[in-house]
Amino acid sequence: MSASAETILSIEHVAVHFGGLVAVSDMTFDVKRGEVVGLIGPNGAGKTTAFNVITGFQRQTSGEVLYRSHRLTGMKPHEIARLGLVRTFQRTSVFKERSVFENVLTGLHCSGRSNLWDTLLRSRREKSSEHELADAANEILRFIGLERRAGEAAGILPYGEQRLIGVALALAVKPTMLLLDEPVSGMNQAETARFVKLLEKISASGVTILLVEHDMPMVMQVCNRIVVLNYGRIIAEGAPAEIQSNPEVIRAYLGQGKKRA
Amino acid sequence: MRKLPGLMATAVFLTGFVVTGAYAQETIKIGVTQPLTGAFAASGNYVAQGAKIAEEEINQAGGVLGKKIQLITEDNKSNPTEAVSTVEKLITKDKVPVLIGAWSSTLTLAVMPKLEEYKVPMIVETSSSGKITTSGNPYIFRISPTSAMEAKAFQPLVKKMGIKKASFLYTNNDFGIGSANEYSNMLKTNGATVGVMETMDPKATDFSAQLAKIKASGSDTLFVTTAVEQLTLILKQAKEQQVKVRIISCGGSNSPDQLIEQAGDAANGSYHTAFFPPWFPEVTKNPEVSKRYMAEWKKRGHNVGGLTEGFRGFDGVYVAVAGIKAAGKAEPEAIRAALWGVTVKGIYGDIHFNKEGPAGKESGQNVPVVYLVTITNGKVVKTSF
Amino acid sequence: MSRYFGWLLVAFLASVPLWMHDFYFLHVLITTGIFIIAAMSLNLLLGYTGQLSLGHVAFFGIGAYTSALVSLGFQIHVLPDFTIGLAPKPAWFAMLAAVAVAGLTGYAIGKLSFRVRGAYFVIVSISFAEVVRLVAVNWVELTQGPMALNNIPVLRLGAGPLELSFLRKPEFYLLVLAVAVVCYVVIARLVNSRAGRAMIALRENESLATSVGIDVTHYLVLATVVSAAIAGVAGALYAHYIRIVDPDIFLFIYTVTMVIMVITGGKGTLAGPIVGGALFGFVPEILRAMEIEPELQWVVYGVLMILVVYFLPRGIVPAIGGYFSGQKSGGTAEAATTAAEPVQK
Amino acid sequence: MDELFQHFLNAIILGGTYALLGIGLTLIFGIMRVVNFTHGELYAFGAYCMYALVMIFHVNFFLALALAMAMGILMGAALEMLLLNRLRGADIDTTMLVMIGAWIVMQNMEQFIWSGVALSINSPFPANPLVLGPLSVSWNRVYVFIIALALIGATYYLVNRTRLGKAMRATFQDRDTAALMGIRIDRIHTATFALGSGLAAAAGALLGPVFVVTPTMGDLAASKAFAIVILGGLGNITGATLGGFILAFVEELGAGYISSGYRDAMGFLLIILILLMRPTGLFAQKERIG
Repeated sequence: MSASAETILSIEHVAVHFGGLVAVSDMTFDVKRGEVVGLIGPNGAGKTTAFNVITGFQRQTSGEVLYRSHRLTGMKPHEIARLGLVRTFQRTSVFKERSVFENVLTGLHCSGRSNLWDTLLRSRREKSSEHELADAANEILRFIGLERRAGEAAGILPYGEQRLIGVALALAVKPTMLLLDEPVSGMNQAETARFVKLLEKISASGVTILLVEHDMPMVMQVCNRIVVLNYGRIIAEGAPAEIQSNPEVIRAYLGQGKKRA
Repeated sequence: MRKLPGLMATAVFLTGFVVTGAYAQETIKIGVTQPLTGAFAASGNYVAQGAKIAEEEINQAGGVLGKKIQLITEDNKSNPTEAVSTVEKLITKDKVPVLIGAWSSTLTLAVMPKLEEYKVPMIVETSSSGKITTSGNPYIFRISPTSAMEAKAFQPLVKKMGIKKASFLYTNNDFGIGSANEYSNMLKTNGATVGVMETMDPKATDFSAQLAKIKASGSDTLFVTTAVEQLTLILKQAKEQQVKVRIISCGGSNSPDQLIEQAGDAANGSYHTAFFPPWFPEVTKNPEVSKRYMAEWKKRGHNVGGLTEGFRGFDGVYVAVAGIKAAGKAEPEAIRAALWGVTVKGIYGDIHFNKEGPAGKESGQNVPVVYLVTITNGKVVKTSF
Repeated sequence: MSRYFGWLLVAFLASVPLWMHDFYFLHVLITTGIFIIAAMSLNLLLGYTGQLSLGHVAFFGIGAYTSALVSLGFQIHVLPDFTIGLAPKPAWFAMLAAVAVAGLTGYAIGKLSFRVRGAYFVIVSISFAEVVRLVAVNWVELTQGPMALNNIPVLRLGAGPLELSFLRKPEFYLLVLAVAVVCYVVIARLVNSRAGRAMIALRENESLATSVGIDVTHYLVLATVVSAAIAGVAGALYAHYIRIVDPDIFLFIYTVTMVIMVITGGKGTLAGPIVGGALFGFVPEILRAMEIEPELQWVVYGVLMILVVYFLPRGIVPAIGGYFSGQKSGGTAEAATTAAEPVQK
Repeated sequence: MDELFQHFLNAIILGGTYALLGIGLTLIFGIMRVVNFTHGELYAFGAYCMYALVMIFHVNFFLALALAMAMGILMGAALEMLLLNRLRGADIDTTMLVMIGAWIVMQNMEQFIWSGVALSINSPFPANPLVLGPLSVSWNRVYVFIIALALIGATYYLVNRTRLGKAMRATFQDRDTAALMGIRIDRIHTATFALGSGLAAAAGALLGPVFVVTPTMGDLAASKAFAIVILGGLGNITGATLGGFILAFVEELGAGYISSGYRDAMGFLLIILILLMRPTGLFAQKERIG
């Protein structure tokens, strides 16, 4: 994480208004390649809105989002995902009626090489492509530690494992940067610990990570930088140690930060 | 496992047929396909009721060829596909040698290819589209008049009634369009001009827009072609919008009785073509037949408004039976051949068939009498000029 | 496993004309078959992409009209003094044209109407069908309006002594069966492919699907095109079997029939439309045979619909064991065992 | 010129009834997310009730209207409790299928009971129209228009000013929260469906005497209602009201100056255009995505 590392994502003066209310106001921060950045703040601070803007699910009112020198404004979510900027969702988000294996296969969509005619004519390309995808899916499942669940319907798995499938889906897109929205919420200690390991493994594989999380110990443990949002604006930014001792952050979390943005 | 449902359905289906198959063999079957449900249900049921009357009369008189006749009436649901299915069933299941049907021209046109395929003749009792007898189907024998005939019959009245400029309001189906075209051409050749030609959906209930347009066109006469329900509304709404034109309804399925009852005041002064005038049966070609039919109809408590529809089925059955009798056997080809020879004293007049359509594949077409009646203070009267 | 059942069923069905000489029965099989094909096409949209199209009959009708018009030929005024016309073409060519035109319409409609979803899409699709019907009614010069296009030629293949004519029921029945099998295979391959996974993904969770890079609209349009093309084939078969086409072909009740077939059989399953189709193809015939009042036949029909929804909400096929469903995880077992290097390194 | 004014007058009169047809349907969709295919049959039901009351039991014409509406409400409540209540949470096409089934059953029961023959209801209004210079309109139509507006107004009041209305709107906004707030969702649903049905029946009872009563009369009414609802935006009462008038004007002028053959297509063409430009309908408030 040397300071010289290139900036991969930069949020520039982004603001989001829903009619009257301000969800995010003038947000500006960068993420450098290889970093693990935490985006924290009390409920309704605008964290998820920020995610939605970055990944194209929500159009910002003003400001710019740049990802590896691409202007993301106006791009569709699937186009952004194809740039390698991939997100997970807050609530458990899997294709419930499909097997875990199929979930990951679906995630591998963009890696497929076959077109409609290959499919209809069962061409050689179709078969080889499908086989590659199957292999890749198994690799990811093993990487995530769900290979034993491959055949089961995703919807019936325990909560924690469904969150893992969410991550597996994201990994399947071969991301260069991962946006995790409260990945460990609702996980127990053991699950969280396991997830932290996984996170480190992913980070080690060269994927940049931006995560929104309420579980402070976890955030402090995995992040090398933290951005604090309150009432839609950034109130602090820095290394975990600094953030923990930042009076304004403490006030915000104690719910005294009454001053309106 | 996967073919099970199919097989089950098949089984039930076949047993289903055992039910119908279990008929007495000593009857001669006549197939009737009519719209008993859906848009044309009202008329279709009247025709079926008329046919039933004829069936029982004939059987009381000892039937034909020493056998009783048996009508097998199928509901074509006012829907062409269903019409085809009914004919398929009547011919291949019930093995009827002759058919009666199928009310509207679309339904009749739909079943015509099947008649050719199985070589079974059909008596067409209502349909008015010229196409039916001109498209070269030798199994068609139509007793109802075409729109063209009706228009032709009307010809002398154009001058007598002093029609200068006429507008048209008609349903955008075969019945309405066919009639409007024939009448408008007829009028043009008789020195009258045509104002506006307005169409309406057969289901429509509000004609304010069309009527406003017709009013503005300054026509003296309005020809309307549709079923009685819409005619009722048009008479009412024309009065409401003060469209002061002479309204003449064409197509002969307009039941003036129902108009008087439902349009009341608004019906006064309107003219209607009719193929059977139950108000003065004495003028028909065979008054005794007409009166007999009417008496029985009333005895059964059928809706009087339906008299002008029911007779079609009544005549249809008599013609079919005459064909069977002349053929000497209940076989389709024989009946088809024999039908060319028959003359039936019916309510449509003395029914016999002239050749129409391409040589070698002619269809049979009867030339019935067309009447024009008018409603004056709640009564139907003969128009006399 | 289920595949063998499938071919067994096909073999059995193909044998029907040999032992069943009841033409009316064949007629019912043919019309049912045609509607099963239409239902299969609807299932691709409703079952796999989760979009309920209540205007599906429009594609069916467009197929029928195209096939009829191309095989009959036509002449229309584009401008008062400029006409374009088409000389009659052979029926097989007309049927291919029908597929193409229906497919293109599907493309246009898909592009336009998938800006809306759910109930809005439902109503757009109804409106679309209604507009098409009214055009068919009013554009008399082309469609003959309500006077209908009749004397539609019979489908003939080959020529001279080896000409194969599809006038008689057994031949036409086999034709319908063949087409049905082809359409089934096309759909089966599609839904079990990468494209199919994308379709199912957007049915199950649209935003999750986009988040993994799936272009949702693209696959909705693709599904609509294929679906419309297949519906078009069904329509073309209808045109050359009934041999008359009139605006009533756009009746809402036909769409309803297709939807019932799909949902009762089990939407999103390959066998569903076939089972549902077989059931609701025969129900009216059984009722007819029972000789109860026509209105009451309809009443029974409606009640049956309601009961099926209550007692088999997910459809018959899933109820009798979902393992014929197109989304079976068949590949998983053996694929999961094949070893390979981890990607993330 | 007179023709144009007559078209306008017709459109306004027609618009009132269209709006009445629309709001019932939009209410049910908005709050219950049910595409109610029985709407047209409830319209027919109202008309048949009116016929039975006025022509058979000789009940006072105006009293009969109230009774017909009441019967519509009961019918609606019955339908909801019998068919929809246990289907809550089911996806939209399942409920739709059930409603289509109910539609088929009701329509054919009507034909079975009353036969396909059209029936007409005598109204106490003078047969001679109300004449305004070159324009004219039947008294019966004027009466229908006034009552329609009154009913629409009443519905507004009920939805916006009463506790029931508040609960309805809460359910419309967010059913889960509403449930948490202790609102009995199933009660609200029954009430909503009953109300919507009552309005449809009232429309039928009002228009029965103007038109004729047939088993298939509901189909056209339903298709108009759908057009109106989508024009106004699903679940938007104001939208449906305006949509009713817009549809009436488009039809009337379209038929008058373009082609009467396409009269009934106008509405649907309009829908397609509007949805392409503004997918949530003319008057719908923009919805949030994501």
